[in-house]
Amino acid sequence: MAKASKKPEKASDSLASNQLLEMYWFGRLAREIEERLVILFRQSKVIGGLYRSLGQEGESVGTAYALKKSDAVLPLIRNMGALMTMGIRPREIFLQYMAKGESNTRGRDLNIHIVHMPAWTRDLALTADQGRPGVDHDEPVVVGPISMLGDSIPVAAGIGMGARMRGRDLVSMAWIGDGATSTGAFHEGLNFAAVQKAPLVVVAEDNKFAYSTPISKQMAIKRIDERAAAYGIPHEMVDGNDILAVYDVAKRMVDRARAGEGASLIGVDTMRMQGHAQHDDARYVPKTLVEEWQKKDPLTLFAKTLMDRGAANEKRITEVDRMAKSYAAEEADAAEQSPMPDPATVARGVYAGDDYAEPTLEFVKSPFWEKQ
Amino acid sequence: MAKASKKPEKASDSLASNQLLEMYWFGRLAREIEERLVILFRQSKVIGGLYRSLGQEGESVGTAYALKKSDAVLPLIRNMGALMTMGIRPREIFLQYMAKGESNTRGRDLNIHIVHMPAWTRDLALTADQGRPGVDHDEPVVVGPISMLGDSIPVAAGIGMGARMRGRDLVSMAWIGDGATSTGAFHEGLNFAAVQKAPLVVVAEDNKFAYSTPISKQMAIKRIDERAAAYGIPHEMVDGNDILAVYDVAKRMVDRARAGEGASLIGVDTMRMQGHAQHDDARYVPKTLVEEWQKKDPLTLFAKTLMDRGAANEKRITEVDRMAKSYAAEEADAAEQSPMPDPATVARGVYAGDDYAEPTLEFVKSPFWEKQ
Amino acid sequence: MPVVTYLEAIRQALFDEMARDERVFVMGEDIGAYGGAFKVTEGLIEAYGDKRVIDAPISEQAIVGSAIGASYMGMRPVCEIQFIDFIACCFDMLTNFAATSRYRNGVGVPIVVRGPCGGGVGGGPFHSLNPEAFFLNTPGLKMVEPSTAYDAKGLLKAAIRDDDPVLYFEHKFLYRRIKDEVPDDDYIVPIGKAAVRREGTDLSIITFGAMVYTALEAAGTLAEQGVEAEVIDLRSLAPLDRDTILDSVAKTSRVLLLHEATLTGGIGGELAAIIGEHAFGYLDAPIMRLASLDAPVPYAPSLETAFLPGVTRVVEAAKKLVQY
Amino acid sequence: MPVVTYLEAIRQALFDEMARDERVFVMGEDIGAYGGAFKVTEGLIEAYGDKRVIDAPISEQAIVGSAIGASYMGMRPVCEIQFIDFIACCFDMLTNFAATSRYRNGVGVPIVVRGPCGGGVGGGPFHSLNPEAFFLNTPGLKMVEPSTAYDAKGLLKAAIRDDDPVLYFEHKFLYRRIKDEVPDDDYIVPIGKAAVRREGTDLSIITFGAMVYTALEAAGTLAEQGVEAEVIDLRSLAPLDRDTILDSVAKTSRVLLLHEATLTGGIGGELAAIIGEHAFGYLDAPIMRLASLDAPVPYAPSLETAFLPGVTRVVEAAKKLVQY
Ligand SMILES: Cc1ncc(C[n+]2csc(CCOP(=O)(O)OP(=O)(O)O)c2C)c(N)n1
Ligand SMILES: Cc1ncc(C[n+]2csc(CCOP(=O)(O)OP(=O)(O)O)c2C)c(N)n1
Ligand SMILES: [Mg+2]
Ligand SMILES: [Mg+2]
Repeated sequence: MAKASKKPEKASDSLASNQLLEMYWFGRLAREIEERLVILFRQSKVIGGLYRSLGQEGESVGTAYALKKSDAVLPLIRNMGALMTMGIRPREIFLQYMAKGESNTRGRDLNIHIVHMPAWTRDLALTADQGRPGVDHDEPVVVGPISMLGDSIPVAAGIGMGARMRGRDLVSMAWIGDGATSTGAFHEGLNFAAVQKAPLVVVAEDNKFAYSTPISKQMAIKRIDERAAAYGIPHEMVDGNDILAVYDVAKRMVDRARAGEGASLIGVDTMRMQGHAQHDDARYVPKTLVEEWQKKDPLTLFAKTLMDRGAANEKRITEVDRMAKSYAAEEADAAEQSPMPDPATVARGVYAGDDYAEPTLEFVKSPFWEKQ
Repeated sequence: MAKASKKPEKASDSLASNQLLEMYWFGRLAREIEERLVILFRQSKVIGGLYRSLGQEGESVGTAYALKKSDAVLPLIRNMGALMTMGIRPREIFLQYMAKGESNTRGRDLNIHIVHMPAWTRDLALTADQGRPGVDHDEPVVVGPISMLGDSIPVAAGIGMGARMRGRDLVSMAWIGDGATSTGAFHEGLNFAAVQKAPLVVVAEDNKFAYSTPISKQMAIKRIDERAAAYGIPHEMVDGNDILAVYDVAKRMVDRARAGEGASLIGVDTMRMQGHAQHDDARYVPKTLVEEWQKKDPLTLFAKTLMDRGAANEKRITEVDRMAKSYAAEEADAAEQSPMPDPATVARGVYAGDDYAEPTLEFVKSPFWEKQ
Repeated sequence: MPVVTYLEAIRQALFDEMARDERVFVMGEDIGAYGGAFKVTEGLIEAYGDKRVIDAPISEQAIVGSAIGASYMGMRPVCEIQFIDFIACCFDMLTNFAATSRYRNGVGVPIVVRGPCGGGVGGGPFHSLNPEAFFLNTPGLKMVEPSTAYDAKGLLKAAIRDDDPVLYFEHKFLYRRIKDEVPDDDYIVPIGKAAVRREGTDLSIITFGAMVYTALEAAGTLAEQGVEAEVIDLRSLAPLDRDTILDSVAKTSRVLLLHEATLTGGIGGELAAIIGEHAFGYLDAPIMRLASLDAPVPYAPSLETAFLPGVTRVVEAAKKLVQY
Repeated sequence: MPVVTYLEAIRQALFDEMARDERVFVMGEDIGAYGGAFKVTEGLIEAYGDKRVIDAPISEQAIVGSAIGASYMGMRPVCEIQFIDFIACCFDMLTNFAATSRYRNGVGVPIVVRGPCGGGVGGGPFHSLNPEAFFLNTPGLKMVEPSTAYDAKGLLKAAIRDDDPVLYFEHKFLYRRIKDEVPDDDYIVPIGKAAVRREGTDLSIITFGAMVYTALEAAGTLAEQGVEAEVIDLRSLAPLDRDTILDSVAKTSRVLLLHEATLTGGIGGELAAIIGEHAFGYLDAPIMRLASLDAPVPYAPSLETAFLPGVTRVVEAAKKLVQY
């Protein structure tokens, strides 16, 4: 075989400057939101624990950016970047973390259980005879997760299958930690998705730990993407802190899902840069490992890429950083003003017919967004 | 690399004639027991459904024969051959199928849920300070399964781990159908066994169907042994109807488990030669598939091997067949005489302290058995 | 009106609802070409194709989990659990994901999970379960169990049209033993309404499922001895029909709670609590419970008969009650 | 006697039993070097090594399933479920495999499955559960829930030595809030025995877990108003201590059942049924139940407070009861 004379084309090569900047914005915004949450946490304004995605923002953005805005996502506790990428408004995050009555779960669900169902899903549910709805809605489905790890995978498969049955052009993307791949639900869900050729992309995050448990006590494989070898679906491993590399793999997987070629899994190699949550000092993590990964901060690396590609200069990046910080602060402040849920509503809405409050629907576009 | 000048040594090459004959006996006995069960079933003497292993006797015998008699087995509904190989007395099978009071489950558990715990397991359970028991008991552990498929895998892993903690030389072997590998319990159990390097061998039986569901609707992999690729353990595929080939793979896997090298999985390629159970006419099975596999009957093939290897001539084989048939008949007749369980006992023995009846313990050796 | 079996009535409901609403689809093990272990889905795949009749791997968590996902996309999945005992394998998915979604998110989960329950057919410990009490302490779920063919059809249609997750238990003992008049025309039996199967003045036997027939037989025997038992068929286990229950107690002042699941922790407790709190003034005797013995369901017919609450025990209990 | 926290008492029981019996080992997520999410197993791995303190993958089915297997080999496994809510993920393994083994086979399953239950700490719908009613209808299981440090230690030791599977629920609200005298010497609190926490003559408040303190506080308030409430701490939920319960009812003739799990389908039903059937003649008022509202456990403190049965509601209910 003759050697290939030119490098294979990468999807990321054709990303425009505003798109690159937008990706950076999503990642930076995710980080700034979490920084703000830390402050609120210290002020005891966050209800419950605070789980951060520090150091993992890159993979969240890179994977989600491969989706259309009308696709479905099932994020877990370290996917703030994906939430930003899909257009969740920071205010909703802060409302939710402070268990406010105006949050989409109306203060009922755990802080990180962000949900956002666009109006069209409600239409689907309500109208029996409406025929197939169009596909021109530019609003993603953000499924509210539950704490039981792994359960989101069968649900994600069903989202893909259900959307296909409804004739919608939709890909479903679910993130899952290394630890959560050990659950039975993960296995059953991904196997079923594989057999059904569901339009599903699973992103399995090897961030070296599940709470305190190192990956070596979680699985005897070395590459997390091999979890997918049991299902006969494509799987690839990628450097999770290289946003464009992540995007390239994700784009391939998303495109094939959209083309009806079925489910796949992306293994990302990354690192959880703090403890499991704020209460965890991560004593069990070897110092050298943290130091090694500190050099690979996804946002720092991506800023450099932006400059190398001439998408932004240092000044512009500093500006964006500042924008993100102040946007996060504003949104947090606004959220703080929101009232706590009314105790009188506590037992309402358990069953249909008693839905006293529709969630607020509000997706946002990035300041770098142009019809692409 | 120079080509290997001689064939690799196979464990089966050193099996003595009486051992080969013994293996044949176990397989034939399994079949004859089931033939007898069909008669009893038609006479409405079997309680519930009748699930047969017709055509799969070979893999059951070949795998179980690689164990020591003191090892542990977790058979499912198509492992009559394994039960015979481990020394379960046919009478116990018949007692159980007819839900007799003298069966080891005292008529309480489903007909195919054969259990047999030797006295030493009871000693282990009862005496706190006895120190480590010896390993010279020549009695296997036969774990009574439950119907929920997959659940036996975590239990099998725990058997291996527990025995190791007790300082016992024990390998645990569990059989599982293609369909049952889709369960969450299978995944969780085998993953944990892999991480723990438990002395476990899982035999995954691709018999082409799970009830009516073809394997193509069960999994998107082509080779069932790839289920194990997600766990980082050795796995091999073998022709399940070639008893000695099965034995060879099993011996390797059992030996490495015993040597502390951990869990593994054997995929067997075989065929369920009747419906899921007697009520199922298997209309959904393509005729050609059945015809193809009819030519590969494991017992017929093995009889030929016996003759080729000079372990037996045709006359001897016919004699053994007759022995098996009449032994099965005698044991069935004896079991029929046994009384049904006493209704007065129905609510007893749910908790400790009310164990009104110890199971009867009675392992048997094959007529071809010599201290090997 | 045509007379059909309980099983056929369930099948009709599936056919009808799939015809009525293209969002309805069914999923489960061996439900396609094979028509299901009990043939409840027979013919469905021929009529609606394998996109709406999905043979699933042996993965109860995946079946229910993917149904939840599909329902989020506006579908109306009906999941078959081959034997309801295996619902234990997706207990988490049902109680944690499906049951709480609306409360947490305002996003309903209109799925139905159905399967054969109950004993009396030599099914042994893992093919005879009556699991209602497992789910009774989880707000957000509904549960029904029909005893007649009419109700089997009407309740399944109601369950499919319901906007919340409904567990639909069909008693396998009744599948082919029970036959009654079932309209071809569309109708539903509303969830949450009990039925009075026999009127009486001396005591109320409150029950459901196959035990309705045990109760009716016992009531017949009792009538010969001058005792008039009212028999209430709950049909809906969550929510319970308090009005019908309390009205009956107000009338008879004596209550026998009868269920096939084992006694301790069974649904009888909930009924006893409701009646004890809200009809205390009417009670002339202790509320009695009769149920299967506190043990796994045994396999041998001799044992199972002793295990289940049979007619004789119902008659005895009723007589004790009226003599109190 | 040393005064230790509820949490420390649990830790001591684990240390002691592992020292006492080499067959005891512990298994769970993050229980080794990290010492468990709540630090209950802190120091265990240093003392007993990683062969007896096993960090497991996120696999509740594997944890409980392998514990069953190890118990068959004579071991005495103690499984930690990081939050008891996740016990839903191994519901099948517990109810079908562990609970039935002895009955089916004569082979006992001496395992303990323990974990933090309960609300009041802002844990939301999946970190606040009280799952006792899920398991109450499964013969073969035992269940305990201590309310004091003394009982926490004594019941865990009893559970580990028990020859049957025991679910041990530890209320996370009590972990560091409750302290009392706990002997260093070996002792057990037998499974199946309730405790009278306060004597009274006017009504019996029957409860357990963190609600014992709610009941005691309410009893204090009631006493100021001239109402003497007896407070029964069940401690053992399966089996229930009928004698202590019925003795108290015989004395007070009025019953308030109080639990933290939601009302419908909760353990209060079983208690109401037992009392309603066996102490009917003693009752001067309807048996009342008080419990959390029928909804998932909400996250926001304002909601959770409204959701849980607090002291005010107990006092009100008690007064209604004595005025009946
Ligand atoms: C079924 C289940 N068991 C246990 C837990 C408790 N738990 C919450 S997060 C966590 C660790 C998750 O690790 P991983 O999946 O690797 O994700 P990461 O936190 O590293 O992103 C555990 C054990 C849970 N949420 N669900
Ligand atoms: C968890 C669970 N779901 C469903 C069933 C019902 N069931 C019993 S046997 C069977 C098919 C098993 O197929 P496979 O595992 O391939 O084994 P085979 O019968 O082919 O040997 C099914 C679906 C079950 N026993 N357990
Ligand atoms: Mg991780
Ligand atoms: Mg099979």
